[in-house]
Amino acid sequence: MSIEHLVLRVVIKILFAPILLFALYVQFHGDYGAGGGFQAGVIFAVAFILHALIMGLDETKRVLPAAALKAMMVVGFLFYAGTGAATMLLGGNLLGYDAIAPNSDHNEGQHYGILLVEFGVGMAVASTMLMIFYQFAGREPEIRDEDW
Amino acid sequence: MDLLAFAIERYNYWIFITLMMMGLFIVIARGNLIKKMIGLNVFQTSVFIYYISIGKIAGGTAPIYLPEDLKARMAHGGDHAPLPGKDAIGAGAIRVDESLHGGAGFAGNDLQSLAGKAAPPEGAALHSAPEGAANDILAAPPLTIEDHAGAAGAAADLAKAAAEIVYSNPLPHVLILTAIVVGIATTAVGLALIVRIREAYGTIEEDELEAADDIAEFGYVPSKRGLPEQRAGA
Amino acid sequence: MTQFLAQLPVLPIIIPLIAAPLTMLLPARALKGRIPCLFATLVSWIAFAASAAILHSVATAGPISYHMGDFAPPIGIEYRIDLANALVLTLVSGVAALAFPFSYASIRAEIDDHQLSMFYAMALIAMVGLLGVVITGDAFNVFVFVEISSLSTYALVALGARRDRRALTASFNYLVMGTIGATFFVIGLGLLYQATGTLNMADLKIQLAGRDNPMVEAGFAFILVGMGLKAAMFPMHLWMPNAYAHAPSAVAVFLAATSTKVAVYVIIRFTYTVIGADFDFAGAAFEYLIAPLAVMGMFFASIVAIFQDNLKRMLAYSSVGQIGYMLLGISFGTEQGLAASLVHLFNHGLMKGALFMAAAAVAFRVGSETCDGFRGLARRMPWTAAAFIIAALSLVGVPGTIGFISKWQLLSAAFDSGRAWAGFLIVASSLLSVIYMGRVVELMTLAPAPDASAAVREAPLSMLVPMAILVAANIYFGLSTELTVDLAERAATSLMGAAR
Amino acid sequence: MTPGAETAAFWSRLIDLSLLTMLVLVAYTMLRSRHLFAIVMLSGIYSLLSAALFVSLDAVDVAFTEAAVGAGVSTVLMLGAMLLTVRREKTQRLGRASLGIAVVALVGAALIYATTAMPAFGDPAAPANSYIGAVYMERTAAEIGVPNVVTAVLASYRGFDTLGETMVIFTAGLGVMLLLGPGSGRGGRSVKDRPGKDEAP
Repeated sequence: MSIEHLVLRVVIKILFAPILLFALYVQFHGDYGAGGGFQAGVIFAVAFILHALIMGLDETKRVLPAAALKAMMVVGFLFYAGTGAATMLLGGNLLGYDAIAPNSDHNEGQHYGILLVEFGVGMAVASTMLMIFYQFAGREPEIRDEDW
Repeated sequence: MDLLAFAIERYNYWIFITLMMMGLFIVIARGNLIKKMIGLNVFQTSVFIYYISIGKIAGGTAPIYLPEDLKARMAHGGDHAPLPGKDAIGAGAIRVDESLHGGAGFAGNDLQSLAGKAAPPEGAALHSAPEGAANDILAAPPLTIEDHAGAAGAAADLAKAAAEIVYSNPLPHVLILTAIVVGIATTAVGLALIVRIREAYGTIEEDELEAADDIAEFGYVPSKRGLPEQRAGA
Repeated sequence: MTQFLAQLPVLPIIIPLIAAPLTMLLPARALKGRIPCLFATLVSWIAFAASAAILHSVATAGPISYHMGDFAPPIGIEYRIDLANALVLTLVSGVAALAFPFSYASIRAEIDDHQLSMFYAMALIAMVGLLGVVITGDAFNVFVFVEISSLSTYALVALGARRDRRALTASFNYLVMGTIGATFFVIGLGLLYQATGTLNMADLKIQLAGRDNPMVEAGFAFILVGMGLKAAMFPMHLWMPNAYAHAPSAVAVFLAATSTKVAVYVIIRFTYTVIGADFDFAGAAFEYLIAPLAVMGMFFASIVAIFQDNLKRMLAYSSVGQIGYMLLGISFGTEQGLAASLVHLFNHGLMKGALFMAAAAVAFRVGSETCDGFRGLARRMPWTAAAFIIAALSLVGVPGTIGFISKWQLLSAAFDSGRAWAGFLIVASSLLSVIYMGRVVELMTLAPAPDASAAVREAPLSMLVPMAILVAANIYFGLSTELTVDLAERAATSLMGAAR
Repeated sequence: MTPGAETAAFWSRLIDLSLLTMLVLVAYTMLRSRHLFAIVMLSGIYSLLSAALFVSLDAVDVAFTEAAVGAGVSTVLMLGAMLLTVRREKTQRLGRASLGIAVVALVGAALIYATTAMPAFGDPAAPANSYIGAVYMERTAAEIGVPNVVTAVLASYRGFDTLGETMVIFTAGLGVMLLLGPGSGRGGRSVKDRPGKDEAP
């Protein structure tokens, strides 16, 4: 293994956790500042994309297999849609979060609703972006020299 | 210099129109499929710039409440009755009376007064009063926040806090967040298609693709649509 | 139960929306791939039942408004359902309810077994996208659901690549044109939003009243062009014939019967509910721009259809012509014309669905999509041939079929609004459809079957039954016009009433 | 307006203008270049510049997203697709440019026509800024209670749009899986409608 790769590998090992932490911060801080589920999802995916670019796709797939991603895509989306359906079952309209805590003075229902929904978005976006990357990266190139 | 003022007020509209047209030109006039996708991106991004320009308010700040402002607003907002336009939980499907004008059935028109400012001259010119039934609703005494906030003094505080800080319009931002997601989704599917096209045809140049399809359909390439090399040779 | 009924308007959307991702997780290869197909069929039937319930409720008790998140419009997103929505909603979900069981046999032959559950998830998403476009009362929400249906459609069309690589280029062209169309639509919405500050359609109407300015005019033009692209309006139709010809057969059935119709519906909705009749430019645009283009489309596309060898492409060109009829009807600017357009929109969905189903059955059994595959079909696959002939007669406009009803409506609307020329053009272009349909029917009945005829069997029941139901609808609604014509007239009256 | 605010407004307009000018330059270079790698990189720069512009226009959430998506994910995907296809654009046949110019001129003219009626840039009394958008700003504190109004509108007031948006991204993922994933096969079968001269029937 060449020395550049070693440097990159060390760097990604150091950076990986902070990037994920930052993603979590963006995820749960979206109510207060810029950011939210979508941005957090993208950052989360970027951490793993970096991992795959440097450690190789197979290594990343060992950490996060494609089948798991597929399930995460579904679960993430269902978190969102399920929150909407739950508010319907609780007596509100679709996505009427007030039904979650109907007697709250401080919009607790809205807070819970937004939290759940943003979590769903984050999960769905992270897994979908990563899945798209897996599909492109897993495709073997058949490039001809004259195309360079 | 009215004309100059007119131009200065609109320069960024004109610039993003230029950007938009460049993107559209790349999509139509360039034959490489990846370049087409990039042209589409430029086109869409320019539309995003247009939307965000709509929502800009001069001297404004990002639509995130400053902490003290939020505190002031929350202090009066905790235990109020529902604001106009806020349904009771679970109103479900509601019948619309069509004898009323189109959409005049809902409380929409109360909201203009809620926007929290008297209509300035330019605004008034644009908001020429609608005719018919809608007019009556506008003429009716508007519901305002004061009706619900309880104490009049509280409302004054609220108005004061709101007057000090100008926030930009959050709605275009939300719309564009959605549009950005749509854009990346389209890009991903488009690029996946390009990869497949390259595998199937060995090229991603539109001319060569059309030629290959023509051969499949007619058995030859119609002369008018010859490839650049062929035209050069002829 | 009351709670359930109160939530009825959102059920045809939210149930498939939740079911679609779940479909993806179903086992694709167990039980010969039946599980995802059965599940999707069940979901589409539920959506159809909910749509029919909505139609019944709207027809008997008046329009419905449903407030997403308990926020009243224009603050929140609204579902506003009147007769026009409900009619198109029922058409889309009804065709889907037939297309899903129909698809089982042909899709298994046309795509890889591994992809079956993903395919059905995608097909449900395409259905939900179209339903969402139709049902909503919020202008930006239209864009979101247009994109859901478009993205899923691009992928579905591209799946035809297993039979013919041209599906890929067709899908890519569709993607580019579709994205340009959607972006034009967004620009138009932006202009309208900038002029009014609202996105709710009914509220846009109120805010726009009496406010005729360049922003509104340009906004309407962009929306018209954007949706015209999606509807394959005449000079912007180039993506469509290839997309329908190379898509998997079952996908073509669903798309041909619904997708362009939904775009036409959006044009109607924006013309009447948002812009309204009090703007001269909207009337002028239809009179001097849309009407000529519609007529050109009627003739150009029909003539091109005559020379097509691929049957699905011929049917697609025929659709371009039929879209011309609908736009022509709208351009009359009368209640009668609008009602005729709505009737034709509904009826054309039924006949094109049946025709594409017959074509799919032939492709499945004979393995050919060219007209040659239809040689002697009346002896080889009599039921399919009979279905095709009835649907073809309907397309031409023979009395006793729905085609006659809608052409009759269009003709009387044309003559009553003093546009005799339009009436004659409609008749003339119908004659062209006699030529291209007649050619295929002649091949089916008179031409001798090729030698290998012994090997060809009739299509399986899973294909024949949905086909028979659609053909029966072609005749039923041709004889009993209560549902279509009466409802369309009432829908047109309320649309025009709201516009005034 | 106080003198200080006026200076601030002047500088903010100047920043907008220079960013927009750079955007035009980048777009023009992209239009001219045939080197796909350079174009993809430029499109990343284009996204970053527009993100900067969004910050200047007070749209921090949008800027964040545009930077992450436009300059990040989109560039990675473009590079990935390029690795699987080609690096250079070829010259195309003539005639397409004239069609492009015609369409672009028509569309551009329609938009310029529309700008004549547009309210001035940054006008707080413009209909767009004084109606629903202002209502959200006014009510979020009491009704939703989160500081970031964009989040409140995104997840609650217009939460259904965001549900649709999540469906869009899910659809894209599913679409890419169908196109490139297991069972998709390589390319597609080439089928001839009629046997051509250049190959056996």
